[in-house]
Amino acid sequence: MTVLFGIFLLTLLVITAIGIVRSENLFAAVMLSGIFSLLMAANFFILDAADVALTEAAVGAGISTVLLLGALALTPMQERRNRAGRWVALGVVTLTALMVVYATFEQPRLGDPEAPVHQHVAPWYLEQTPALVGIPNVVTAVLGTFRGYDTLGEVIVVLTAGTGVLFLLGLPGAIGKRQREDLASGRSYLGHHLIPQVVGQLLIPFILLFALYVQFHGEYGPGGGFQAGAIFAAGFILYSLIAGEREALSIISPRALMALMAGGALLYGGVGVVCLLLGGSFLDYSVLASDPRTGQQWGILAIELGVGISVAGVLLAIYHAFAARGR
Amino acid sequence: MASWLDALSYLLLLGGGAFVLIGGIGLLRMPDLYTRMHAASLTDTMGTLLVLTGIMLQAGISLATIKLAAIGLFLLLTSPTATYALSNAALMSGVRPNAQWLDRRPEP
Amino acid sequence: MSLDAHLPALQVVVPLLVAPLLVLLRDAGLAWAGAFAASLMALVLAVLQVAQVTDGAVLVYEMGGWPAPYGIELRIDGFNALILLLVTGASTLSLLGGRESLARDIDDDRQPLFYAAWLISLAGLSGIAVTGDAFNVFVFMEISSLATYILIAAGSDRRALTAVFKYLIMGTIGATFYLIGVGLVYMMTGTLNFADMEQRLAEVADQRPVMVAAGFITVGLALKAAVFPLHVWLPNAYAYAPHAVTAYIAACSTKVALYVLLRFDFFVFQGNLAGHSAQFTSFLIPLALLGIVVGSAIAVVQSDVKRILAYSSVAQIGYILLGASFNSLTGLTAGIAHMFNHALAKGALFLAVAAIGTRLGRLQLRDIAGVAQRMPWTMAGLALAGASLVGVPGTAGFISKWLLLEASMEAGVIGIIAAVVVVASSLAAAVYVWRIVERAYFGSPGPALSAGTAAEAPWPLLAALWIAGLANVYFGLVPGLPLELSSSAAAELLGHLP
Amino acid sequence: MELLGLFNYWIFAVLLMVGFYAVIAKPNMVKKLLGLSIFQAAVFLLYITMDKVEGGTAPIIQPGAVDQLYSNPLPQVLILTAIVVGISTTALGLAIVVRIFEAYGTIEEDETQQLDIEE
Amino acid sequence: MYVLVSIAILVTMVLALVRALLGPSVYDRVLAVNMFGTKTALLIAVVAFLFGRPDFLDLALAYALINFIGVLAVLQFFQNASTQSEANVDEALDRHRDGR
Repeated sequence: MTVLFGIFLLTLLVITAIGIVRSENLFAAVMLSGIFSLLMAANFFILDAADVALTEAAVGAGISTVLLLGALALTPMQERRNRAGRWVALGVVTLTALMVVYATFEQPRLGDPEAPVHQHVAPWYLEQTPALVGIPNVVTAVLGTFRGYDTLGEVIVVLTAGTGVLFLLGLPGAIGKRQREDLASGRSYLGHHLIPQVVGQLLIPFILLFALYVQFHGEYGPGGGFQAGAIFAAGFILYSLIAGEREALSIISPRALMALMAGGALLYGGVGVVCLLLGGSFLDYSVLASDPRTGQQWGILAIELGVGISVAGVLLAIYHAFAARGR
Repeated sequence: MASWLDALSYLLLLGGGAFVLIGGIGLLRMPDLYTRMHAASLTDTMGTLLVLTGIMLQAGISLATIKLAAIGLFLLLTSPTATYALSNAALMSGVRPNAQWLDRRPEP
Repeated sequence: MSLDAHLPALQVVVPLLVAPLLVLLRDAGLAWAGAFAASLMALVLAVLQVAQVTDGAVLVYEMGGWPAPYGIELRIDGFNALILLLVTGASTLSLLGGRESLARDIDDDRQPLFYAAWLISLAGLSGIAVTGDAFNVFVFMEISSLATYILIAAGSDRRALTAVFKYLIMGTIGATFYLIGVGLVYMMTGTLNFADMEQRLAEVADQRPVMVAAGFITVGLALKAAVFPLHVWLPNAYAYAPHAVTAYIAACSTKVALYVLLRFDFFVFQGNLAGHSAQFTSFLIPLALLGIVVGSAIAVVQSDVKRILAYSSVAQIGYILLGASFNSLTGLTAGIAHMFNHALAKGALFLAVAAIGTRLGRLQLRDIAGVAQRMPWTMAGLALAGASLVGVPGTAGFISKWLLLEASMEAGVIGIIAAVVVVASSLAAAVYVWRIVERAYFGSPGPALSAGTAAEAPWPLLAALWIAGLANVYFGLVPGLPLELSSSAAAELLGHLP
Repeated sequence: MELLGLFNYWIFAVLLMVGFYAVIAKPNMVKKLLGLSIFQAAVFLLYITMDKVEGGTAPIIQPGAVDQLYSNPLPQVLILTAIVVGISTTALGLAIVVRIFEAYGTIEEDETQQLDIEE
Repeated sequence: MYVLVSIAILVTMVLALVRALLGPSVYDRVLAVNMFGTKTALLIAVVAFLFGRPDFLDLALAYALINFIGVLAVLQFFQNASTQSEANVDEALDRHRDGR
């Protein structure tokens, strides 16, 4: 049954992707990419990757569509028709795809428990996590401690993106010549409408609450710092959509956003350095408490918090950089 | 007791599925934006409500039910809002309802 | 554990954690100082590690205390240490020399962000160099790439933006190809650790997914390394980046991608895929040769100094690849030594260009006519580094080119063609370097120069230039260290052949 | 049914093709970025396909469940990281596109090249 | 029974996708995306029970909460963009007329 669902959803995915590429109206393409993300999340869910699905949901619904729209508001919306060089491109692309298809015939089938992927490292994680780390969500365990160094890298990638967008576009009140006061004051388009206002303001506390739940429930269920940070940012994006840029930037000032960006990464790195000073390796949380398992749990909690803070700060800062550019 | 609950939940699920499907067909087949919006809002409210209630009856009293209720509540809040904002924006930007049959009515 | 044992981790962690601090700063000067201090410290750490691995020792560090392959392992041998030295050295010298020109090109309030991005790219490149985990390479590759995009986009010309967009697209394609390759290898082996992969791959060797993975990884990394014909992003990116940034990335960023390419191909694939070494050779030698020929030829006819040197880089990447594709000890030693020597020469050249750019603001050949009268020290440094690029005896460039010729001679018919190409392209290098030098020394000063107030470059820039320039001479006369490291690296790589 | 087990990989190939085509054939920069994200999404699908185990469930250990099969946590972790990298790249790319539009007045790559040549 | 409902939802998703592809106006696409979002949330809720892992309802909850931010963002940015430049308004109207 699930296989059939999967095949159905994947086929829709391909149709959507072709639709994105073919549509000459960029706005329509962005809308279709929203659908693409929804389908992707549904597929991840069917393939038993709940954490990844939640990430895709948080990023796709809350962040990436909004960023694309923000950029589109600053650039032309219609793609110019151009057919030069499409046969060459089609050739290169077909070659690549044929190479991949050629490889597939000796690949393990979907869901094959004998596949090499399920033999070597993965069972060790599944078996040892309860004993070594003691949290139910193995994904969080691998993410937080076994491959915690990768996750530190992930936070730095996010921080770099934030740094880059602020460097390129500026952020009124912090980077660039514009001040917060230069932003068009007052109500935005949506601000003139009572129903979105009321419903939005009603929802924001729930979104933030849900973000906190995802943040701290990540050890027991799907979730974790990144997802929580993205949902948190989505909540504040909703606020600035209904209340206006300037008002939103006076709730969390631009400088505070930058402090969040850097602070999360520093918290993460700081935990690593503390481990190092206490005599373990970098990011070896087991030295944080007398019982290694408790130490691991504390460490994961702390670094997930760092991830959440940094991601929320960066995504919000990026959003404001785009949104404030147009006003 | 369990059997009639089951029966009720199946009925709700079936009804929900039907509403969802009918709304979907409406979204595709209706002649203009506003009628399509009407069809879509049907799936978003009635369909959602029925399906979620159907599942809730299956889940019994548990954390899942609370979550389902929350999902239902939020969906019921957000999708009409979105539809409202959308239709308002469409009307503002000059999209007129395609009400040809209205024009054909005799003048009062 | 003593702090000594943590060196591999600190190498990455120091710049990685200073960078967020810089984001918080408001003062441009302070940000520069912080970046410079962190970079200098990274250089010191690299030197300490070089000292530990010269005798063939391997430093291993388990991140988080988890043993490989379950955790991520850092491994440092001669090859990594050489790359580390190169990356940190290039960063430190470019920061030292670039302060003034960067301060002029970039608004004050943006400079902290810029220097943060600089340190992040340094951390990213060092991170690639120290890790022993295939996926970790991807993460740090993206860190360094994203940060490098920011650095290039800081160029004052609007063409920097289109150049960086092209780089972003091609770089991301490269990284994604790499990710596909790693995914396929992981699918067949169940592990991500290089050493572990090598062992487990033996069981599934010669299956199609592994072969396709080898293809994807090679192409992806070749894109990142700007191997001909995938170099199209490079010339504009180098030409329109801020001068100090050009000096930095030209010296090290493509080399790090080449390093991963060699490490992956030799460690993971060579021993396990039948005929892979032959394919590697037959695939890469033509590309390397074409790259050398085309790069040199285009460099000769360019009229912008930075573009001349950028196309020359395309040719030099060809040299490195050529050495590696001979699959022999001499060849690999030559290739790896050339990574180091070319970084020295190109870094020094771009520092000299930075000096001229800082004073003149324009870098067309006609603009620099007669500039040697105003900036004698700068031009002397440029000429010295240029000599090393050409391969004049007594400079570092000569050593690796000589080794390369030796390796070609060992390689039979194809080697003779290669030798001819290398010699011809060295002549071409002599031509384009001479065009710059001749114009600067003997050209009559144009109106811009005579009217302007061009004077000798600021002293930190001169100092950086001359440190790099003299290093060219030092390692040309006493080539012990780089040769020792590169021959141990070559032996290590070849040791993984069947 | 045997071949059906490969369907996911083929979809991966097709998505790869579609995204890659948009990246190299379309001159519009926003379209290129959209193509790039399809291209990356295809790779996510490849990894997540690997992690599925027949009869398994998401790797969150259920108390009391004995002999429960779990899907592989490692590819999920890798893809979490890769998704983050993807959105970061897209955001940075969009910022560059906005700046390009401000500097050139167009976001079609061939037109910017034309403007560069004329300069 | 869950299967039946999920099939109904899947079919509806196809219909919404077709609407999103056809357009013709911007608003039709937004409408289709919004509906697609709610249907995804619903599908995930149903499938979570089909799999017997009701703790994954979090995912549906996430969609229920943040899906409509996208729609509001469309209106916000699009409406702002159209007040800024007349061309965009004309463009949208033209497209709509063409679609008729």
